[in-house]
Amino acid sequence: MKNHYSAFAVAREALRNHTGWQRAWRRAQPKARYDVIIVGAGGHGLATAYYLGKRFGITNVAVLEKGWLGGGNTGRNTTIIRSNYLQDPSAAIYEKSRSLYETLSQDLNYNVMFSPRGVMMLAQTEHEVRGYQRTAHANALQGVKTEFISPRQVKELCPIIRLDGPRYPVLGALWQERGGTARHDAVAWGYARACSDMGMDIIQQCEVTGVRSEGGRVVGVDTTKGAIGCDKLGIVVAGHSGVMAEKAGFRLPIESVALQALVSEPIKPVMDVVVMANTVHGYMSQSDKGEMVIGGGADGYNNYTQRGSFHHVEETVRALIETFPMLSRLKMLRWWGGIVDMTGDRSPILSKTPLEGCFINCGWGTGGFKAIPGSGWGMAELIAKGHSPLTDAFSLDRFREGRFIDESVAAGVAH
Amino acid sequence: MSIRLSTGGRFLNRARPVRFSFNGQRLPGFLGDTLASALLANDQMMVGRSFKYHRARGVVASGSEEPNALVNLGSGNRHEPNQRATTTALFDGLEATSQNHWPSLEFDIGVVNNALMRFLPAGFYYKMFIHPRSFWKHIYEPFIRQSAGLGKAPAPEDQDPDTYEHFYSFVDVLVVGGGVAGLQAALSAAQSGVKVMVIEQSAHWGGRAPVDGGTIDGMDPDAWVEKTLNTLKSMPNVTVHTRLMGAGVYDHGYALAYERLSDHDPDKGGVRHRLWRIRAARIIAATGALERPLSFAGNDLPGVMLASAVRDYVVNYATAPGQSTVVVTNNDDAYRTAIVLKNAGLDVPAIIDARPEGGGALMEEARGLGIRIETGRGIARVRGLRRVVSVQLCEQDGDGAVLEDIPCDAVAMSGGWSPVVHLWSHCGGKLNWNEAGAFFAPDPDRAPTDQTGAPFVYCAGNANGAMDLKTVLQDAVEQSQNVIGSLGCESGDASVPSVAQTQEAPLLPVWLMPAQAPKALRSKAWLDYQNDVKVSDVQLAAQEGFESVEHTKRYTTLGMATDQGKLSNINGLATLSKALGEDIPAVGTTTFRPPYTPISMGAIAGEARGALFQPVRKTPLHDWHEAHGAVWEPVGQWRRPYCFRRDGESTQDAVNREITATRASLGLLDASTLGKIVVKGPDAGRFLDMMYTNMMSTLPVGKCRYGLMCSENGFLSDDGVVARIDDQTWLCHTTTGGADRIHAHMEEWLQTEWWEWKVWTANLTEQYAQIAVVGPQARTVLETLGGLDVSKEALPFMHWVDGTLGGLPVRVYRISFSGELSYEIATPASHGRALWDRLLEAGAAFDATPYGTEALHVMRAEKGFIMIGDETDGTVIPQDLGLHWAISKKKDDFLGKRAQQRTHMTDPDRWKLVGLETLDGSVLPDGAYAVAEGRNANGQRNTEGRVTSTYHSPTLGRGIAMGLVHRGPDRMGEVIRFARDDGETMIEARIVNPVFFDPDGEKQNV
Amino acid sequence: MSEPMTALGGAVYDGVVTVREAPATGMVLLRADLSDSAVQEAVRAVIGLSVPGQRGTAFAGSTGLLWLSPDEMIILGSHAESRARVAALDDALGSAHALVCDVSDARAVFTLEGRGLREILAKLAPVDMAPDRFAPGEVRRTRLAQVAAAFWLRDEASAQVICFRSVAQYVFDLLSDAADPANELRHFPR
Amino acid sequence: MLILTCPYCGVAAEETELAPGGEAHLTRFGPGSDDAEFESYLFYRENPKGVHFERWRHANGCGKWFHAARCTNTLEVFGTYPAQTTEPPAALREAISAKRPGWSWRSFSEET
Repeated sequence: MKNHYSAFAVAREALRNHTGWQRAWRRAQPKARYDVIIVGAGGHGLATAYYLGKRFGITNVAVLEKGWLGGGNTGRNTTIIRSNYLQDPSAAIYEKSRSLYETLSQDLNYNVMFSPRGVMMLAQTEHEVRGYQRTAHANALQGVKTEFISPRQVKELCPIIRLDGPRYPVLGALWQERGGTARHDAVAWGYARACSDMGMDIIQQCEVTGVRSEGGRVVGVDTTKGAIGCDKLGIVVAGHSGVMAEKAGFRLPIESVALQALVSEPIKPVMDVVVMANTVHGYMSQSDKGEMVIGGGADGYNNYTQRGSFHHVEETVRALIETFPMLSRLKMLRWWGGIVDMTGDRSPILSKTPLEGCFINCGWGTGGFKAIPGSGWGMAELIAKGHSPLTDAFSLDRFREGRFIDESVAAGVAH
Repeated sequence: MSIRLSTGGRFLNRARPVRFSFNGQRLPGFLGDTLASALLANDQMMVGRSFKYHRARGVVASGSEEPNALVNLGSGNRHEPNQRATTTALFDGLEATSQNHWPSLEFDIGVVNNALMRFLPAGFYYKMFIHPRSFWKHIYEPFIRQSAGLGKAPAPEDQDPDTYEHFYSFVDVLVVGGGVAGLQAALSAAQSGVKVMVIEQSAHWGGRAPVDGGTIDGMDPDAWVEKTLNTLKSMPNVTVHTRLMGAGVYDHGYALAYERLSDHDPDKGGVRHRLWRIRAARIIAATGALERPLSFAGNDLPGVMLASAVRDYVVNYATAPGQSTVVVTNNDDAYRTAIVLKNAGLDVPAIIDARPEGGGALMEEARGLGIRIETGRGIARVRGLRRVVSVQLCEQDGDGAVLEDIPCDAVAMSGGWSPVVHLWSHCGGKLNWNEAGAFFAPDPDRAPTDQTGAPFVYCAGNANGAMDLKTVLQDAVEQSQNVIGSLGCESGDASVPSVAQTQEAPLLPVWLMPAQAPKALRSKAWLDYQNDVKVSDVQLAAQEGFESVEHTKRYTTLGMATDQGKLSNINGLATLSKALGEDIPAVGTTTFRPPYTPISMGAIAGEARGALFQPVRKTPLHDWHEAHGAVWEPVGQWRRPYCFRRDGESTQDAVNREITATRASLGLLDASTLGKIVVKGPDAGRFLDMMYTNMMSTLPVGKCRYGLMCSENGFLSDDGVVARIDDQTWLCHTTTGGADRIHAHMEEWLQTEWWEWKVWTANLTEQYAQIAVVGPQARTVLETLGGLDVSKEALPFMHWVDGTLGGLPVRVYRISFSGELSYEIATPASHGRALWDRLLEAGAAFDATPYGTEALHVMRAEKGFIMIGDETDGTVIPQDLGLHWAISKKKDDFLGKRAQQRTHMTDPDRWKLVGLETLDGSVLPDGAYAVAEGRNANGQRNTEGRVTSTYHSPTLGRGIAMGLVHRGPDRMGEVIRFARDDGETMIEARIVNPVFFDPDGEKQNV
Repeated sequence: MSEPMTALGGAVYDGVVTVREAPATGMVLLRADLSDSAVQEAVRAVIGLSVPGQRGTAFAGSTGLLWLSPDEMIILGSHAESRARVAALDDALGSAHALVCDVSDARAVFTLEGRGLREILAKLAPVDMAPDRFAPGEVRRTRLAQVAAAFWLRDEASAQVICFRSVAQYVFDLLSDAADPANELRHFPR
Repeated sequence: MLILTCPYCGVAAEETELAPGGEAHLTRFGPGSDDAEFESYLFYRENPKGVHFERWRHANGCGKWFHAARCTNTLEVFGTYPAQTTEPPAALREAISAKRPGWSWRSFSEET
């Protein structure tokens, strides 16, 4: 039995030099077959496995990871959590996700440091004002608690903002009080620990090299650790979905591009909210370590290098300095890139596939972290029951029918 | 105690004493000092507090790898946190304060964390603070954030008074690093004639060589460096720069370099930092190596420093960190420090060498100076509270049993050297583990490659794993020759300078001291000084299954401090690999991310601040608007007047006045921002029939037609009036935002799909100023200007004519977006202001009233005209807006036609455009949704429509709105309910015809 | 007829170089296949200059040709004559597939005078301004900071920069800022 | 930060002068095409980890659209060529075969 985590446990272990701590997740070797195999031990994959066990009692599950768990975009994003989306299907899955984050630390007995410090999206043009007022109206009917606030309220919530920028004065903001951030690695580690505890196998350094099917139905996968059989297969490999889909014999309407982020050197707390400024394409929050965590732009061309182009960083930084003048004398500590899947309408795909028994979860673009619990919740239901109200609208066939879920209509980016 | 020596100091200008302050205390120093050397010279051993346990921290290094000596620099709007004292040049009046403590550096409450250290191991916060739920956000997190965070933020209201700029540079070979390797590499490369740029991050050339001794071509290194530098400076194909750091390497030979022009002299004037964007065919990274600490208990006490740093402070800054310094090492190089100290008249109680047989010639030299040498020994622990008191000697192979207590006030440690491979790694270069030297070095077979697939980064000297002077210079020449060869140039002089140096005995990898150190010692042996990561933390991570180096790094925060693990990465990696029982290369290394050391955000933004943040696009009438109370609205990068406020007027008053005046008599609108694209050619008609949903090829010369453009995905993307100029020429008006987008869209289709078609386009948007003359008196005022017959007969509705008005060349379009009698007059931009002035003059009699975008919007809404961006949002097709009349049935193809045939687009249940009238006459809230019965499968309220435009109409004295409603046109007269943003309060509105005003168009057709 | 107004009324900044907004300049845009001999003939006949090659320019007094792309060229001349020039070119081009427009008012023109002009441009444009890489006679379309622009050197001490009229102030401010004597690099040999 | 040479004006343009335009050599499907063809034309893009053919516009330059053959995994550029063509030039395909034996993209491959 694994350790139960608590202040008491830490104190107890301290007294015996922490010799009693066990592995957070078992070291596992693949079995011959599983009921469900999830490819990809990122947040979405692990959450899917977790809710398969928690909600549907399916625990004969393996999560296969080519590298190390949580090593993809889960560990590379800017950890923003919000659900103030315009379209009903988006609001539904992101709000489900946000509400699961509220109690995730307790559910997993692992402190994921969900910090509902509030997220504000600045309106800096008349068009944005109208867009966010529309979103606020939509959210009210979707059960998502948001409000459109005045510049004065913006300044009270975030004193370091400059309201009267020469170009884009702050005209108001869409405010979600219960949005915030969480510790990204902890989300992956917490789910992994809980999955392992349910008897699931998390197998790292295990790359899937092929998908086995018989009569149009998936029967297993080939991996660098041998062939493994399964009844159902879930592909959850952001950044490499296209490559995996090809192995499974179907195509996806996605392209992979590099998205960048950066952090400043740590400073004492100056900002207790998350601010997104879509007109100038910048967003920022302050981590518990004190770093200003900044999201940059995505390249417009296909790229698998995890290295973006510098000019996106430049554009983001100059925009943020205009909104937060104090940034000018801070120093950038580190910047990095991740590979994200972009779909035709910039909304995700959670869907059955042409291969029976094979399900796909991809296309989260720049906004995947916030959706991890909700995505896992819905994906698990989709795999277990064949459909889920949370995922139905995100099916693959929407592109053929022209039934898009377009979030850009209210305001720019979808981080 | 640490002191300033009376003689020596390569960098000091003793003729230039300066005063500076640290935590309010005024202290002396010299020009040439760094803040770190000056603090040490004033016996300021403790300079800060660590991140997690708030332990006392002193200077440990002498360069950019320094993890401890970070200070708040400057004050007021020039305040800057986290400045590295070791790379901060001293200047007169410098103000610094230490960081991360309260209330003071000496007495810091946060130090309780230190007492609780055993309760706060790696990752403790993942295991605690879970209950009660609300406590994380409100109690635990604020405490953790407050105790973390290092430096003090600049004041929020302060604008940075300094300026920054960028510079583009293109070279054949960029040499990063001005040590002997870099200089030699540059010299051999330059002799082949290629363009070479040499950049050095510090203010001094030569790197370590002048401190470490030996001779080059019979000269001491200083002399050789000066000679070589002079040669380089004399070559026309070479530029050399100091205070310019290679920050990052990107794809296709792009390098970022960070120049600090005035940090060392704030009153110098000019830009503070300059960011260089360098395109280099090849990059030679001669970035040297960094010394590693040794992991023994108490190695984080102030006074415990890198051996090379101690040497630097004595030789370069005539500053002795201690009177009595114990040297501890696993290699020969540290002996140089002992020798330097001894020769400077300082005491060296012992050299503790972990190697059973000790070292070579350098050891003999030290012994010759009478220094006690203990081989096969180590340090069990360093004693002292805030500074070193003594070290406890033990067997390196033992468990730390103390053999002897050796009093001293400083410890110089050396665990060997690691090449600086950051620039090599930034763009994908891979590394090999070097057993003999115990370090990672570049793997030439897995180099970063450029756009041609060729390797473009080469490392030379220490950075390439060449660790002694002789091989450094050999490697520099060799790599330089490789670079020249790869560029296909004649290699010049390949001779290597002759070197005399002392031979060194091999190093012995030592990752823990003593080797069998028990937990009590391991939990006091620091790996990461700033983030407080200890050997025991990494071992705990391994025990808990964090086996990947990335996992361990993130779980323990090893190497994630502001030094990015320059001192801790290899030691941490080795500790992890031992804990896992695997080889170091098997465990791997973490990726290096740019920048090499932190660079200012100001430098990244460059000139783009204030007025230059973004371009503001101005029409030829901008200045007039500015002078007449324009309330600006940003539309893209344009500024358009939202309205013109007169004294005492509210914005709403002004809008109402402008509308009323226009409808009553005469209004003037600056429409210059509207896109104007000319399309000409034998295939132009055919082309426009593809671009627009309606038929443009049949438009008669002299006439205008309103047209719609859709994306290939079917959605309405732009609209505007098209005029047929002549047989082969059309002029297409677009929305303000559409001009550049639509022109690019047209060119895209012409160039990439229909390149056989004979069509030319030109974007003439800025050639013309365009003014809308609107209202019952519009015709009269034009007649007053004279020169053109604008009568109903001569210029009917939806026609255009060329001519002159008031002597100005014009093209007049009789079109209306307001429902009034209206003319849009285009004149060359250089005459725009003149035309505007004449219209105002002639219109004075009719109360000519300039109006802005809001009046424009209200008037078009009163007429039920749609507005791109209001009625459309990228998800709306023309059919939704009842614009079937503008969609040709005759054409078998146009962009978007196929898309509009998809099932969801033809679905009769789509929301469609209608007018909306609140029952109480109030104005519907912008963006409100109409609520239907019930909830969907996700528990969300069902909706049946939404408001797209909503205004108060001064003309009708009530609220009017347009909206998209489920089967709207079939439900005329029906009352539906819109929710306010509380989701509960409802507003009732009747579905009506969207044309609220003058439905028969009597006003515009006069 | 009124006097044509330029965007900035002839603004001037004296720094490392002198930045000056040029008086109203005539510009005629020609879109046609520049390799078509009929087109080349028409241009030679009306303008008296041969169509320059890729990124080339041709000048005779105040008249000049700027190669902008294989099917796009700008003809510089006096502002007053540009409309007449459009008509003349249209005639000369006859049935050739071409578009000729007066764009004299669509752009702003700046001159840079002084030996430091290469480094001024190198601060704003991603272009190798080294003398052996960019010589007088070549016209370069690129961006200056955040806007599209084009420039060419008349000689080592004078350059001309054109940009769209609406961003004239921005470009003037950029050039002036870059020409601040306090920020001189002397990067290029003079 | 890519550099691509514009085949029209000959400038080795850095990325900030260029605008990316997605997959090259698409066949347009208009009215008359079936749902699958049209969906594929609009949304199903090649997304290879390796050799890719794509469109770029020299936006801050001569304004011309051109094509580039590029490796999405190393960012190596095999060549650029004018947009007025429906398939990659044979010479370029051979050059790619020399550097990436066994490459394939849509119907094109080392053999073709």
